[in-house]
Amino acid sequence: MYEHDVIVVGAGGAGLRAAIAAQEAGADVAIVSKLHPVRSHTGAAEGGINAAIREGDSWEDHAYDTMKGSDYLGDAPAVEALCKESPKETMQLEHWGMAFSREEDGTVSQRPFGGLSFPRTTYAGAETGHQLLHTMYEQLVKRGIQVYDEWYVTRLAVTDEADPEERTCHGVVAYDIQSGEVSGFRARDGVILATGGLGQVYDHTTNAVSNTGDGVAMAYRAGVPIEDMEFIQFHPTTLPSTGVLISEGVRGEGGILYNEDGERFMFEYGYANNAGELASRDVVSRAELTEVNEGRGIEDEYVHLDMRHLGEERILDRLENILHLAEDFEGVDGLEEPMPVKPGQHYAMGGIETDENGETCIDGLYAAGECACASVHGSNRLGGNALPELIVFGKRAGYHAAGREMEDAEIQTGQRGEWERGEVDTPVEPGAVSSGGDVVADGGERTDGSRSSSEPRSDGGAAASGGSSSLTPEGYVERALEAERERIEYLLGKDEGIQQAEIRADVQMSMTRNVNVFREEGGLKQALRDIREARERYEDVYVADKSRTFNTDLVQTIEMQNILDVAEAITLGALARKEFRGAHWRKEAQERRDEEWLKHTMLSWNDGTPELWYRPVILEGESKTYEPKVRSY
Amino acid sequence: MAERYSSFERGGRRWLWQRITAAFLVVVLAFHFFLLHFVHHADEVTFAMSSARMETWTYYSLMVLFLVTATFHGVNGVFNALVNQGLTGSRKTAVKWTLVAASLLLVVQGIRTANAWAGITILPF
Amino acid sequence: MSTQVPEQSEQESSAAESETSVAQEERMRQKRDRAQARERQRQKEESEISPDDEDTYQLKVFRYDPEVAGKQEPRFDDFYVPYHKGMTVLDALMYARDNYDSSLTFRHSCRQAICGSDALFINGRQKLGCKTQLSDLDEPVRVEPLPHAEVVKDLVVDMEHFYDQMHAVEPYFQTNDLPDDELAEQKQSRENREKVKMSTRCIWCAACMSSCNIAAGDNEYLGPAAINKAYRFTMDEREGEDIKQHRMEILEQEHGVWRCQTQFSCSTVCPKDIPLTEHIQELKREAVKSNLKFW
Amino acid sequence: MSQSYNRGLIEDFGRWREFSAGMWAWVFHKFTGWVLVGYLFTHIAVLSTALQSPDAYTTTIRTLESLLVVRIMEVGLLAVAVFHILNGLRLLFVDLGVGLESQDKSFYASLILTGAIVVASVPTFVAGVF
Ligand SMILES: Cc1cc2nc3c(=O)[nH]c(=O)nc-3n(C[C@H](O)[C@H](O)[C@H](O)COP(=O)(O)OP(=O)(O)OC[C@H]3O[C@@H](n4cnc5c(N)ncnc54)[C@H](O)[C@@H]3O)c2cc1C
Ligand code: HEM
Ligand code: SF4
Ligand code: F3S
Ligand code: FES
Repeated sequence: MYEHDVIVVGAGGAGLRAAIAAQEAGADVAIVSKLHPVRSHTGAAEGGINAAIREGDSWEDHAYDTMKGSDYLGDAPAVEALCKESPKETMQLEHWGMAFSREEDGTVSQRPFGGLSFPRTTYAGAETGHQLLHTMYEQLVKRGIQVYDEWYVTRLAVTDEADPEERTCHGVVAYDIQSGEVSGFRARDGVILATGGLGQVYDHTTNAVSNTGDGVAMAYRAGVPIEDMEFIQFHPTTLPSTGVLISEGVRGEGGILYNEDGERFMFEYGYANNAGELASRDVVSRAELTEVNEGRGIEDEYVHLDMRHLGEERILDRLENILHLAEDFEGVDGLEEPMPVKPGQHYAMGGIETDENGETCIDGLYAAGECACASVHGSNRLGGNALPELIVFGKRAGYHAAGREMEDAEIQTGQRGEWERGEVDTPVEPGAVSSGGDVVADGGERTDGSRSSSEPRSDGGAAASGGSSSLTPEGYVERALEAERERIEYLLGKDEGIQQAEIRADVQMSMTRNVNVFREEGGLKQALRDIREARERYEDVYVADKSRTFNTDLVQTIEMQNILDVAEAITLGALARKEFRGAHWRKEAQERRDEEWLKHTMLSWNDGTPELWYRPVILEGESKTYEPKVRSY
Repeated sequence: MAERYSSFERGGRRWLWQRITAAFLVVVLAFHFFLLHFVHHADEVTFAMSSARMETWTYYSLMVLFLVTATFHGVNGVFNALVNQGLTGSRKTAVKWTLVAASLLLVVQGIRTANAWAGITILPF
Repeated sequence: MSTQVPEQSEQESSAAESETSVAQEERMRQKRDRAQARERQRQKEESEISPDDEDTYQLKVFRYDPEVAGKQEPRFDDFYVPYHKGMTVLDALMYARDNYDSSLTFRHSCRQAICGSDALFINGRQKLGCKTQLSDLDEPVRVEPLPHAEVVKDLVVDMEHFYDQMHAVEPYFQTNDLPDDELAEQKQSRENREKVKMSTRCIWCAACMSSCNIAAGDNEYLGPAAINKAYRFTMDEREGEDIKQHRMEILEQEHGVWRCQTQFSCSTVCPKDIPLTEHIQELKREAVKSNLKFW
Repeated sequence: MSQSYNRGLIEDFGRWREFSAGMWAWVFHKFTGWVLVGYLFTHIAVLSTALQSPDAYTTTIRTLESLLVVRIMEVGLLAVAVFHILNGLRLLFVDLGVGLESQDKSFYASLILTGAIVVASVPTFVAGVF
């Protein structure tokens, strides 16, 4: 077993910042990550970091924009923390040498971004995320912080009190992908989850293949409520075969969208008679999908984004990188032919419920970055607000986990008696499958060793059973380790069954078909049925590759379970929320309904039977209250 | 980290000299070739002719300089190549001194020849 | 930009209604037919993909596994993958893994040439799988792990050595004159940022290191990527002269810049088009210059 | 890592088919450099016959020059020297940071130029041997 004060799971922007902060606060910290840090998906971010650093700008304005962009579903304490600290954290990056783009006078450059009242998006060319990730990794090397790279964290070691709020996290269990070793990692002071996005729930996403929502699913199964999962941002112009993002710049410069019949559908079919192609992301995404659904898509899949009329000179001058992207990843020459595009999953606003200090309701368990939901983005994230989230909340979580004094959080985490219970009418039972037999693949097992699946189970051995609370912290890690070993042995020992790739493809397709930018009751219910069926099939999953060396088949099989839990949570939230807010659109209710829905959708795993409840939004800021207004620009 | 590399050698000087000698050699080697194969044909070479040239003070010093630079350039090149191929430790030291000895021998022998042509006898060999 | 402006939702629904015409139904029927045809096609492809199919690509993939009988001796496996426009080598590998052999192992993550995990040896060249269009390659497409690195399994190589070299050049910013105000930036001229720009683009894919014969022969040679990393800081005007001197000392050691024999393979294969040889050469000149000062 | 497969020497040197221009230039430059040092030593050895007696020198040179093999070897030497010079110049420019983008073209140019010069000088070199 390995032992450290603080264990950070994940090495993207959030994880790296958390580790640096924890070390600054005096902790012995280690990062455990399934990818080498520089491979993290933070590197893909292009646009920039929002920070109010200039004269004429203020954090208050940034907070106002963020709250408005969130469609009033952000929690003010978190939003204000983000906007207040972003300038300092952005400058910290600069002081660490990050290669920002520069103005004539040598100061860092900023540019305008959608939804911002001031050009405050601080950038480094079209590769801000890459620069940010590498700059922070450099600091990690400088400080000699230990990294266990290519170690896949599979489970949290959490105590098993009946009420999640009383549980404590003592560490994690991880699998060394290179050697096949399964080992416990005891965290004396805290575990910080920074596992990033969950795009792989969909079959078409701008996210990396490794963004499978592991952190969200692990925390969820360990008892932490997950928040606002239905809010998924879709980007309207991604390349069909890979999901590579074609920036808004093309439409900004005058690029036009056409359907199969060569019609400029944004106008011809009246999706946005004024703004046309430049309407907001969700409007354009829905328009594109309507075209495809009504049979006017090209190959029934995508539409065309044409920039040829801009002329070679202008394209080469302003959009050169787009030409390369289309050529390298789609085999299309943007000067000669229109580029195929379709909407793709881009960002998850929801995630692990945390307060503004990054702490979850489980003692010693923290989360930061895209996997967390302190709620700064509410129902819709503004471009350029995710990177500041990584550095602000990564740092807070790091300090907090390492034991530094923090101001008391205003956001209360955990399920409290007074909060509204939710109800949603599902066609099938959500949650763990309770078929009989020796199935460990789908979750944990009882801590007392019994495997009667009719009883509730949970990951992390969190079932309420007497006696085990007497275990030492190491004991909990040891127990989780045993359970994990057993699961891995089981998966490797099984000689036939179904393979994860098949289930994965089916779930991804169903999610893209049914829980996409268009959401209507029938589709959502279909998705739940599909997920249920996938869960049942997953009971029979096996790993064909029996090798202990670099077994990616095994890793993907374990990821698959996380995809299932996360996909279901997204769908449940989407089915429950009958309104149109931010990125979430419901056919049955196409307007925002503040009287009823100004609240966070919360989901607790509840040992295998998901429970829906709601937490009110906090709109009272430090010195003002953010009154919901019509979100128009 | 950088500790692994704490014992560095300033290879820069030899690198620079290799370039400087190369630049010098371009000119002289071309001249040499041209003179002895095109102006005078090699098969017409006789002691007398060589001797006549060597007696010119400038030609003599040019040829000696040519010899020294070519030797340095060639031997240093060989040594670098061997080091790049992973020659280290005591073998490296051995090779180094062998090469130095060989070069000295070559230069001395070359100068003696030149002296013979030029009719210089002040040198002890 | 709005989600709340009422006209918009009306527009959407009215657009949908007026379209529910006969023509629309016909379209939908055609669409279903096409979908079915595609599905049939897909099944057909899966059941009877043969070497001579027009629309398939033949991949010859290096296989090795230290633990699995039959794979301990390296071999090449053939995979026939149905082609679609825009398909990359990585797509083809993923297809082969998901449909034919789940034990086919390779690193990959971003699919967009930014994470640097899938540098492979494709038809004799170091390339990123995700950035290489199948249509640009001759068949059969030979895919091997990076040369000059130890193979862990199939296409996965051990990267430790590469990381060690990267870490050996003190790859982090060091400066003595940060502004006192934590909210003020340390200024840098545009020209200077432009100068280091290309060098900051490295994604640690190790393609360059794998292509360099010198690095293959001398395991301690820092290698083009690490030297480029050092270049990124050495040339950054925000680091002071004394630090630059310190960096030059690291670069000048026996296995540093002098080892480079200007073979140019590194610059040729770098997927981020970093002019590596140029950077190395510039550092050699810097080293000579700084040495001349002390002569 | 305990188990890994080292593809060994073949891996390191068996890839010549996949070499690019810069690598060939490097190989040729090495080869020609070594030949030139080798020649330098032999050259001085031959010339030192002058130390015995003027006549010994003249006869040695005359005999050698009358042999066809020697003439052919001289042509070879010229080729080697010319390539080394031209590519050496190319490398000097590379060291100065000039023309790095066209390094492959300048290598091909060195090759072609070497060929041309050598062919052009064959008559001069073999003159009088037949
Ligand atoms: C194409 C694209 C462009 C974007 N552009 C912008 C932009 O311009 N501005 C902006 O603000 N935001 C942008 N975003 C959003 C932003 O980049 C992401 O939200 C953010 O980078 C996420 O960072 P992270 O640290 O939370 O996660 P990631 O960077 O995804 O890192 C996750 C880490 O967790 C590790 N991990 C995951 N699961 C496990 C496990 N089970 N065990 C161990 N380790 C695990 C991974 O190895 C990885 O190191 C963009 C996103 C995309 C996809
Ligand atoms: C006439 C002009 C010459 C030029 C321009 C020239 C140029 C060069 C250069 C630039 C190098 C360095 C290559 C490197 O380190 O990357 C080199 C190497 C070398 N040169 Fe020359 N050279 C010339 C003549 C000679 C002569 C006359 C000899 C023989 C005595 C010679 C022998 C060598 C050798 C042995 C090497 C080392 C090759 C290796 O790396 O293995 N060169 N030359
Ligand atoms: S320098 Fe280029 S080839 Fe080398 S590791 Fe960096 S990106 Fe890859
Ligand atoms: S390939 Fe190697 S020799 Fe130098 S130019 Fe590149 S490092
Ligand atoms: S998959 Fe990330 S670089 Fe190719």
